[in-house]
Amino acid sequence: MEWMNQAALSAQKSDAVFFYVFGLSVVFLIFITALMIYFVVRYSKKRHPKAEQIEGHVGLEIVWTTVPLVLFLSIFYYGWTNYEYMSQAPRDAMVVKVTARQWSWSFEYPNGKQSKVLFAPINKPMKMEVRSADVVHGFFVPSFRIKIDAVPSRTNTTWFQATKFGSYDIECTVICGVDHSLMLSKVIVVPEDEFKAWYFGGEDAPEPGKSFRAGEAHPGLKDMPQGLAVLTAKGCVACHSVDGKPKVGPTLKALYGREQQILVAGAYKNITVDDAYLRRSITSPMEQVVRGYPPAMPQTRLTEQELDEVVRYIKGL
Amino acid sequence: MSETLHSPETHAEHPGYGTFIKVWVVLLILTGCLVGVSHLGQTAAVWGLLTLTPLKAGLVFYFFMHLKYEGPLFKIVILVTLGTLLIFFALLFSDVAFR
Amino acid sequence: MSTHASTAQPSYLVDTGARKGLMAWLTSTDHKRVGLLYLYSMVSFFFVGAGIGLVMRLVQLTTFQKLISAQTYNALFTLHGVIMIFLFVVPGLPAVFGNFFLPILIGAKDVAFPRLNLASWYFYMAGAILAILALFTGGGAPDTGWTFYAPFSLKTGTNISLAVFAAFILGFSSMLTAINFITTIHRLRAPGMTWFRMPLMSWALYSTAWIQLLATPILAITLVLVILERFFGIGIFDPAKGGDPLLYQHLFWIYSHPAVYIMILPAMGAISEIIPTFARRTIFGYKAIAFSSMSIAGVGSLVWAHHMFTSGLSGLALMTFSLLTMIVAVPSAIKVFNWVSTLYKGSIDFQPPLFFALSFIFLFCIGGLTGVMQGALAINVHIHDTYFIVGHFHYVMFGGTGFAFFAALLYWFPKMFGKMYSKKAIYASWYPMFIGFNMLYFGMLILGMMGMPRRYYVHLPQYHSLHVVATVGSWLLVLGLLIFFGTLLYAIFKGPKAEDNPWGGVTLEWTIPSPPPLENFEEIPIVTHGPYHFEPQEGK
Amino acid sequence: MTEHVHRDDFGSRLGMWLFLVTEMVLFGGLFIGYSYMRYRYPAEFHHAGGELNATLGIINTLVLLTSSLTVVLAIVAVQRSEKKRAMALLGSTLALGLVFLVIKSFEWAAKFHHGLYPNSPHLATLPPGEQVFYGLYFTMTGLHGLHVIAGLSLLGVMLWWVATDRIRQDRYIHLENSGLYWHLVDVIWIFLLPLFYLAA
Ligand code: HEA
Ligand code: HEA
Ligand code: HEC
Ligand code: CUA
Ligand SMILES: [Cu+2]
Repeated sequence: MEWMNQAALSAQKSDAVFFYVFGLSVVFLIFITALMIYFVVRYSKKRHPKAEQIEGHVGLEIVWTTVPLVLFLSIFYYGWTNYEYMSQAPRDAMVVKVTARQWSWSFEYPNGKQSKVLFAPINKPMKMEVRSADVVHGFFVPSFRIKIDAVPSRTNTTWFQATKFGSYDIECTVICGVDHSLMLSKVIVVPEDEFKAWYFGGEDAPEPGKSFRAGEAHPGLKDMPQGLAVLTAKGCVACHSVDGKPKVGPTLKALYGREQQILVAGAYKNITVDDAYLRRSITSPMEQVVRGYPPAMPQTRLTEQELDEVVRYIKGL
Repeated sequence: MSETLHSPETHAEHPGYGTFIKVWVVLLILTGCLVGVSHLGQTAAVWGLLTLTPLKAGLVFYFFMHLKYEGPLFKIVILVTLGTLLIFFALLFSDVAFR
Repeated sequence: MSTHASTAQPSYLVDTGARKGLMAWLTSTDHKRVGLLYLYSMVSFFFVGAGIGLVMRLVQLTTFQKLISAQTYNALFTLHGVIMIFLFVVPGLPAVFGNFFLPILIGAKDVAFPRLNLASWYFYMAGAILAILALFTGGGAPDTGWTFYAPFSLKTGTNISLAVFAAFILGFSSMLTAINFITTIHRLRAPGMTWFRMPLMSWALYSTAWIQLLATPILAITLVLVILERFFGIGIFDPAKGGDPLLYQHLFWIYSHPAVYIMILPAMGAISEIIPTFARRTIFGYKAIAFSSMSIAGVGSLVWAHHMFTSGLSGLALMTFSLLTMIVAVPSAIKVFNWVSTLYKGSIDFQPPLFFALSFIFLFCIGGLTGVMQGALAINVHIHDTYFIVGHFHYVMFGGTGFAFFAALLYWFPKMFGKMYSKKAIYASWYPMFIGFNMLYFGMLILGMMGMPRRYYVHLPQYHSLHVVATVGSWLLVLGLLIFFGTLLYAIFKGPKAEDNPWGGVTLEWTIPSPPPLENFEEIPIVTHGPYHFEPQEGK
Repeated sequence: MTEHVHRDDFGSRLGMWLFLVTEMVLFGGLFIGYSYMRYRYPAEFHHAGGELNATLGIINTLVLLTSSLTVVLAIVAVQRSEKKRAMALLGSTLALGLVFLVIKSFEWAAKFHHGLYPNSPHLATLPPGEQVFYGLYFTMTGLHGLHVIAGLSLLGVMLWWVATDRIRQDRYIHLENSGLYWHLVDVIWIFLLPLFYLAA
């Protein structure tokens, strides 16, 4: 099963501790439960009509204080040392800047290259410097067993060394607003030369790992109409459909030219959707809010060119 | 139990006006020292803060709030409270001061 | 038992004062009536919270098309958490069974400050009403989770301020109860009732009260800061102004971790009452249990940052808090072993309260052991903020406190209402409840290991099958709970009259009539021996 | 409640002390927050502390200390059945408490006048550490001020009760408890003085 994948060194470290504690737990749980059932049956009123009044036993108290204590301390120690390994990145790790914002991830590599999914060469240490642009988020890769919070105004780090090719989920684990559960991305683990080809390649070097990504959330931005590609890449489609389905935000289909009510500075106003309106609702979304929708749209920076493309695309829908 | 049996209302002799006025004078003097020390530079100010302020608070607790004339229970209550706060503080600083 | 045939005083359920009916209840300072006021309000809120839990399960039944919006879902789990924590498990056993039985257990006529006691119920209700108002006013229902993490709680447009203020008021109610209990235990024990002759429930309540006293004000000030921050922008938690979100997390958990022991200690106390009664023998290791309550209270205040292992704490803090977390598990283990040993060589009368008490031990062990897993750093980085945590805390809070609440209710029901319920129906309710419970929450534990984050409106397809199992489990659970509460409700109105001592217990509450008279004791008893003193020759 | 009109003054004091425990922890939380922030921004705290009017802070300290004295003396007076004197002493406590509030409000007004108040445009231009300093300053002195008002109301009632003989030689627990509250308010100020006014 995909989720049992130990796709990085850290996963092995974490799971080792887990199985240790799990084993102990099963033993104790079975022991306690079996003892309870045995006593209830063996010393039932019928079988054992007269109770013996036993006040306690100092020896036993000492045993069941020290034995769990020692076991708990061993759990602590094992957990701590393995964690030390999981949190200290090796010196030669490649440093990737991870930025979390409502509700998307972006990754920036040492040479300034950026991406929306994280590309990682296999068997190479990668260090994540995790930051947040707004509220607290959590950077989580289940298959690697690593997680670190993105806290505004500070930088937290974690690292991994992937051991298996593939594409693994990145999830946001700290509640960060309405689309917390859509704040997903992927880690794509690829052969080193494929990664290098992309990393050192120019603007239009092909993204590595195409083979893993078939059927995923953003299949080939390149094949889309330009406007749609921007909408997809910027995460707009998380809230806006282009086919008329209602989502968090209003659908963009047949939007242009529509008459609608908007809330501006506390009062409702009727307008017709035109170029200027579209631009304003994208660049400063809080200023005019469509009736019946929450003021939930985040501000996303688009270049002038991207904005043009989006508006053109919406017009054509 | 023991607390209810011998009634607490036998609470010794009540102190007179004099004691409290003396304590008040000491408090004023300590305030003066605190202000003086705070002009002697950063470290002196911090040390003044750390020693004189608890001392003043202690005097208020001990005399004005009659702790001197109470049984051990209230003293324990206060020590537990202050101890708890101190431990909160120490544990919090195990994070802040070593980041 | 028969010595009470000529009850001089009427039962506390009969109105004797000038006021009658509802008004007599709403103005009564009798600790037993206040206890029942709490019971009724609390169970109602539990139903509301549980209903929301069910809706959340329905949402998880599908992968995308939903019956409610994402915003609503976020509001639902926030509300569910706030109701369950602040209105159900935190006041839970102390406010209901503590109020009702603490004075009786130690041989007193009432708590030390009866009027304050009634006032604390009014604070409780005021807090509850404000919390509900918060849903419909301002920007709408809060959507931050019950943890109100800054800076999201500062930025979101929803009505956080009022919700947080409600929690503040509820904290106030909780502190008043604590002041009352500590004073009662210090001042009002019957003659001869020394500290080590107190029933263990009183010890549990005593240690709980100390946590409430020392931790709740921290929550209060934290919430005040959030309100000030939202209204005036004082900037202490807001990174844009130099504040620190981690300070918020620290302050929040300085209260909220100890709060989990506020939830569980009285539950453990109730279990320590139930087991000896049905084993017909004295408890094993009385002092060990009493001291472990106190040490849970003490050490429990020192482990809060295990909720923040992935927030970016210092290495030293990570180590310290992980270590302390392991140490706080020891006293719980001591209790479990002593309870089990109390069954040894007893003469066990298997009755519904014991059944639920033993289920408590089983479920609490699962909850506790998963807690230990979370406390180990290397595991925590994987399962933090996943459904594993959700599974853990439902096991300890519902399987632990909840089941102990049910056990205590079954145990003391005949005394409180003077009526007996149908034991058969209660047994029947156990099966769906227990099986459903484990389907629901064990499923969550596995989901968490798979990497399913909590507070997710939609989940990825690989998590779907277990979500379906959990949802089906929740239906079984409802079925069990409906039978359970239906049986009790029926018994209140139509049940046969209960004996004064239906279980053969030996603590003081069983020496007085069911239901107890207004003043509890005709004459304050004089205590000459420990609480679980079963005569060698039973059956007198 | 038939025969149990027995009075438990010790119990009442215990209850009051337990309540004071909650107050101590409440402010304790703020003090912990203060130390946390001061540790992060030592220079800014030093600088911003210099902007406060230390003289007013010191005068207020003396005012509160004296008001504490008069309360405790009032209790002695009640114990000795010197009703007139007790009333005079309580009256001066009230007066001193009001003086404290008046001074405090002047101080706040001056800060507001300089554009220093939470969320003010001027404050936003200061370095983050100073914004936090003022945030804490207003929160802590404000909360303390609220406690002063509560204490004054309480003592006002006590004065009334002394006047009407509800508080007398053999029955003064309410006065004693209100006194405890007032002293705690004083103790908190004892800590606020060096933390804010003498921080520079
Ligand atoms: C009733 C409430 C309750 C109780 C009693 C506990 C008890 C414990 N909890 Fe739990 N916890 C919660 C309620 C509770 N918890 C809640 C609500 C949250 C989530 C809050 C949120 O984020 O929303 C949480 C979260 C939580 C976390 C944070 C997880 C995360 O977010 O990353 C951790 C981490 O250490 C933890 C640990 C523990 C431990 C070690 C105990 C221990 O006290 C358990 C001790 C008991 C036992 C260990 C079982 C009995 C012992 C034996 C049978 C002995 C033999 C065993 C061995 C030798 C192994 N809990
Ligand atoms: C004592 C505490 C307690 C209890 C008893 C419960 C009970 C339940 N909880 Fe609880 N839960 C919490 C405390 C509790 N919860 C907390 C603190 C959180 C964290 C919130 C946060 O993230 O901020 C949480 C989060 C939480 C989540 C995670 C949400 C998320 O992260 O996305 C889920 C998901 O399914 C859930 C489900 C349930 C269910 C199905 C029940 C069921 O067990 C309830 C079953 C019982 C019944 C259903 C009662 C029977 C009902 C009736 C007799 C009346 C019928 C009424 C109607 C149908 C309206 N809870
Ligand atoms: C978190 C969800 C979310 C995201 C992401 C989002 N929006 Fe929106 N959007 C909304 C909501 C909610 C509204 C309606 C309220 C309002 O007008 O502010 C809206 C309104 C709009 C409108 C006005 C629609 C109308 O009916 O008048 C446009 C145009 C728009 N968004 C474009 C975009 C673009 C372009 C992006 C990406 C750069 C984007 N949105 C990203 C939630 C979102
Ligand atoms: Cu970002 Cu949740
Ligand atoms: Cu905890």
